[in-house]
Amino acid sequence: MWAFIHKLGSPKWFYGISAKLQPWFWAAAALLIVTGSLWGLAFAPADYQQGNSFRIIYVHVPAAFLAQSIFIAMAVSGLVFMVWKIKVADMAAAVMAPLGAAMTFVALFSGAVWGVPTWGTWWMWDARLTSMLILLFLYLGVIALRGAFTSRDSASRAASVLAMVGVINIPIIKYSVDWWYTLHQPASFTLTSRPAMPTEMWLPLVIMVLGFYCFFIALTLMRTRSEILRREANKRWVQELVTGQVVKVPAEEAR
Amino acid sequence: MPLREHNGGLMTAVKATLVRDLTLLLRRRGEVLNPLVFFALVITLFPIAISPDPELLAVIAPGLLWVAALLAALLSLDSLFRSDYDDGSLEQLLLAPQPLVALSLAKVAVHWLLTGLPLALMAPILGIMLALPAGSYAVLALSLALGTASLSLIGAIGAALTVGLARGGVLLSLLVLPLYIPVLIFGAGAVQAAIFGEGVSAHLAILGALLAASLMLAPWAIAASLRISING
Amino acid sequence: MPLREHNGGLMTAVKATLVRDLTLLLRRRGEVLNPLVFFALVITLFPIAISPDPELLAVIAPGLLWVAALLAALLSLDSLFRSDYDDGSLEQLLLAPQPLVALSLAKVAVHWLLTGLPLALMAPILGIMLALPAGSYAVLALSLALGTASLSLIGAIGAALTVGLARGGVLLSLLVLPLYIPVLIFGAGAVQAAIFGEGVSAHLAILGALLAASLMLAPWAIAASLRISING
Amino acid sequence: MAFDSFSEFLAMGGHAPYVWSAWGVTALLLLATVWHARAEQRQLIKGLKRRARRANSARGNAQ
Amino acid sequence: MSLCLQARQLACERDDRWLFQGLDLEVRSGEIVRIEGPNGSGKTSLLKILSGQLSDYQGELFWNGAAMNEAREHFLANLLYLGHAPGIKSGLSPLENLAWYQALSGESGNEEQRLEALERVGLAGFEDVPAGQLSAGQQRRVALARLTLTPRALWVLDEPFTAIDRHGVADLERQLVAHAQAGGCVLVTTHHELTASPLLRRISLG
Amino acid sequence: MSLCLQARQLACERDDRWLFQGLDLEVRSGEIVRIEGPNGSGKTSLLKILSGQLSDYQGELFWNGAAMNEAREHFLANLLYLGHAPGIKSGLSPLENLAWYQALSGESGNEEQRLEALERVGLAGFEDVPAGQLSAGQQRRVALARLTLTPRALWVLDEPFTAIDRHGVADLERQLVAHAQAGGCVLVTTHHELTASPLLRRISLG
Ligand code: HEM
Ligand SMILES: Nc1ncnc2c1ncn2[C@@H]1O[C@H](COP(=O)(O)OP(=O)(O)OP(=O)(O)O)[C@@H](O)[C@H]1O
Ligand SMILES: Nc1ncnc2c1ncn2[C@@H]1O[C@H](COP(=O)(O)OP(=O)(O)OP(=O)(O)O)[C@@H](O)[C@H]1O
Ligand SMILES: [Mg+2]
Ligand SMILES: [Mg+2]
Repeated sequence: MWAFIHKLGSPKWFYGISAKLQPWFWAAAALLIVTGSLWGLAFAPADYQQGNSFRIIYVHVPAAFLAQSIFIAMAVSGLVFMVWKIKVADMAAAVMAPLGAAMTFVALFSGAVWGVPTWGTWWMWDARLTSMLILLFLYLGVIALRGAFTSRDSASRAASVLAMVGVINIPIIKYSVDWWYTLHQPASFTLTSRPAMPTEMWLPLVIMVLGFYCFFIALTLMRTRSEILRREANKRWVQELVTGQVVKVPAEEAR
Repeated sequence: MPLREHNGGLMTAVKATLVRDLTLLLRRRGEVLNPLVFFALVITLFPIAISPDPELLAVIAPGLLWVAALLAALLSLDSLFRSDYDDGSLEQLLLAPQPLVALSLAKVAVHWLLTGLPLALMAPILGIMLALPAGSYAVLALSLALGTASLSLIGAIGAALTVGLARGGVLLSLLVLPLYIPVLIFGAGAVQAAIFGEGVSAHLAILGALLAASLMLAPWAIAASLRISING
Repeated sequence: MPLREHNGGLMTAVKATLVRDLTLLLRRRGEVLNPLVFFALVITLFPIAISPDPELLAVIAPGLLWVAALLAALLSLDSLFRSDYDDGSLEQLLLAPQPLVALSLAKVAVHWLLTGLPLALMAPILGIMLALPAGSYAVLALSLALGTASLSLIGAIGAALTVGLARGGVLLSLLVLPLYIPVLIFGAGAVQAAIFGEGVSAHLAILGALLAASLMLAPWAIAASLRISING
Repeated sequence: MAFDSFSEFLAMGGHAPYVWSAWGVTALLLLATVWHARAEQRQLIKGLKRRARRANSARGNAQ
Repeated sequence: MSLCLQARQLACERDDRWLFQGLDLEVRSGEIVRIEGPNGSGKTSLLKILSGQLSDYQGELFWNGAAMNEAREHFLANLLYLGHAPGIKSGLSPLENLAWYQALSGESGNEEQRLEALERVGLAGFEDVPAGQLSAGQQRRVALARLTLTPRALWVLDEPFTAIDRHGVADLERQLVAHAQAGGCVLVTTHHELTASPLLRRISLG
Repeated sequence: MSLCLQARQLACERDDRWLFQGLDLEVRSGEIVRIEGPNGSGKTSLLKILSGQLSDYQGELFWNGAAMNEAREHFLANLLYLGHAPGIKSGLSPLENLAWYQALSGESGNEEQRLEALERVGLAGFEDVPAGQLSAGQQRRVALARLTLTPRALWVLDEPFTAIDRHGVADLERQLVAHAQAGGCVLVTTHHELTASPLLRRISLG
């Protein structure tokens, strides 16, 4: 177990193994997203109430799921980094944050756009919308904090602490906002009370969600590899890797 | 020269830290008043910017009071550890043979005593100016007293994380404000419930629970963050 | 070694100061965004603390937006001269053979460019979230662009006066907020006038006049205040 | 197929601006992240190579 | 009981540049160890690592034979560190500053001790002036008063002579030697030339 | 044309204590004037008064015979002051810091001059590192690079040797002498003993 964790912690090992895993995830992501998009955009039936505007769900929901999952993944990476001093975990956390913020933005934007035909307004202070907005701020905070430090080690540890504090707070925030919203009840629409969807509507949704998760994993692997190169630039194995001409197949070099 | 054993004295150190921070703040008498005056000023901005209509003001008063108090508490946080960092005493605090958790808790306690508590005591007066309906004043003060304690604890994490950074002030708000939202909801909720004549005990109980949770977790996060900031 | 005559080069110095401050702020990319995020965060606090009801929000939106923008501009002011003071470059700025008035005006210009202007551009988006009635968005942005310039100039006087003091942040707000009130009245007034379909040009003209007056007087006050702060 | 013609598909039953802007922004952001990640990797490797060359030549000069 | 601070294979990297690598170091009772090196050679970084303020390094630290992680509390109870910044609050008087430092180490002490310590560093008459109104050298002297006030075995001093005048420097040097002779131990960086002493040992960086 | 800074009957009071009283002082081209005195004797205060940063004093100042008030602009055009704080922005690289100082004096200068000045103070290779990541001594060296980069007749230096290593101190001393020989003038406080030179003159405070 220990040996495995420390092997996992070695940037060199990770660089190698991720090179092998990465193509599979990219392929899966492309396949799933293209299938899901075609199906969702062109083949799934229109909603009997919302008509075709409902097709926004196929980007809105995957983005919203991913936005929340990435924050948890980031906090877990932070914990792993703080407890076991595994640097790769922090590198992954560092590259996850911008993607998480982007996904939160996508969820917010698609939701806002969707609101115009369905609710007649871009925005309302619904519980889920509000907590999503706060999630965006949490992401921005983590990114800003990491960028504000000049020392990389301090930046990593500070961002980890903030991600962990934030992840403890997310359920609390969600609970309070929900509670607050049920207290006020100003609007007549809610996201939660939707009739069950027919299969040909939710199947493409499941495919899109899976596709987004694969995309997230693939991108994180790729950018973590870049981050490894950046941080380990003066390690011998990186220099060998670069001067040897076989940068394209680094798996063998890395071993 | 014999080596010393680590021989306690925690209470001495905590007490001295409390006294020191209290002296420092009270010596510059004006500074204790600053958050209060800021609170009052922000509250006066709203009628000017929105409308002097007392009926409208009464509706929005609980929210305005809570937001303004929250901002006042937030702004005074930036200096919680900064001057200690600048003159090197934070370094010394970290190298003291005493648990950093206890010492930093003492500093936070002083902060609450000299900002949160006065804000809570002053809020009813400003409530009068905003035409806050009678009967909610006690709840306003109580909810603020409980709530600002959590705010000080949570905010101190942010202050500790940003103490080494040049332009900490605004970054601190960015880190801390999202975490303040639960406290704000239940705090403002308590006052609104009092106005509508509903029961406030549930709100206050949750505020108490939030405070208990912050008291358990925040000091560790503060200590860890201070260690990080000293690191470079 | 021959003595130098004082030989102009004012433009060089002003330009270099502009470039220097811009570089410093843009280098820490996050920091330029901080006031914006603070603005957005404060705006988020109000519906949570008051009520999510769009009709109520629409009524109070102009005031809330203006107060929040004003606070965001205010908070970022504290750092305007502080880091220069701490590392000794302010001393050097004062000893430069160039008029301090021009150099400090350059610093204020950078501050407006990187806080006031972005705030003005972002306000309409937040206006949407507060259900601000259509048709007032352009006026909102314009009034903020004009108004924040005055705010930066007036605020810089306060920043210069408090730069030598340890716990400047809150004191600064205290000095500056009362001076902000005219700008706030006409700024929020312009947006409200636009909502009610009244003419906005009078309001905007007064905002312009306030800006002209600040431009004429504030730089001298800033320079004098900096001299006083260095003297301590 | 939920649509009878391509133009109908584009019109999205009158919801075109909403559907396409939401999908468009999503697609744009996804593609931009991929593009950014690739550019980042290329640039890094190029920088590392340049650095290695510089180090090599420095070592060569020293000998 | 004698003290011993050991470092094995210490290495510290800053901005892709090794400040030092494979540094072995042993400091024992009765020694004055002077860390030497030109500007930017890593003296301050080394002292921060040894005193546990900088964690971004490689290698191991031992205190009296035990790994530093485990012995940290005992180590801190015997350490007195003075860094580039003197750690003096400008709003408090020298007396109040010292009272806090005494309490931090768990003793409440008494006023007389503190007055005496201030007198020893030549600050008699300035006991109640806010420290912010003292000159650069006087502020450092307040910090130096801790050397006599809160006795610790291991002194780690980063440029303690900064801003101190000629008499002060001579006094301080004598104090360092006396501390080492009494069985204490001093780790110091300074660009000022220390007078030779059999207790003095040098370690060069960079 | 030679320069001349005069002070007549200068007196400065701090906290009901006279730091100095009735001080007459004249500084001319070709001199190195060292202000001496123990900690807290008022050296920094004197330099601040002379350079026009502290206005809480009694007495009169003259620049080349004219009252300081009237000659202030010409005085500033010929003054280079380095205080306790080095005036270096930690977010900017040494090159950028120097560029600003050059522009402040009204010249745009060029990159080569700046690179050369940095090399002279031993910072070759650190031109593009953010100054905040430099060591204490290296940061001061950036400030000292201004001495060659923006030539001024009158140098007012408050403890310029702080944090500078042995080689750096020797270099700087040579530079002071060369400046005086070239007809410039140096006003300096330091606790470090300057090597004797016919150009050196001492003024004792306290
Ligand atoms: C800015 C506006 C919006 C935001 C921030 C937002 C946010 C979210 C979030 C966070 C989720 C995931 C919930 C979960 O984790 O279970 C979600 C799901 C969903 N949203 Fe939105 N939403 C917005 C607007 C809309 C609109 C206008 C509609 C359509 C009327 C809509 C329909 C849905 C549906 C159907 C789901 C999936 C249902 C579920 O999983 O419970 N959303 N949204
Ligand atoms: N801001 C201030 N307010 C009040 N008194 C001050 C202030 N600054 C200095 N003093 C007083 O003036 C005296 C002289 O201070 P100054 O800094 O000029 O001394 P110095 O000769 O430069 O000493 P050092 O060698 O320590 O640098 C000090 O004793 C101090 O008490
Ligand atoms: N916070 C930091 N981040 C990155 N690099 C740093 C940091 N602090 C110092 N360094 C680098 O480490 C090197 C050594 O710095 P250090 O302060 O240990 O030197 P020093 O030997 O104490 O020098 P001095 O004699 O000038 O005090 C410097 O060259 C600097 O570039
Ligand atoms: Mg050092
Ligand atoms: Mg001095």
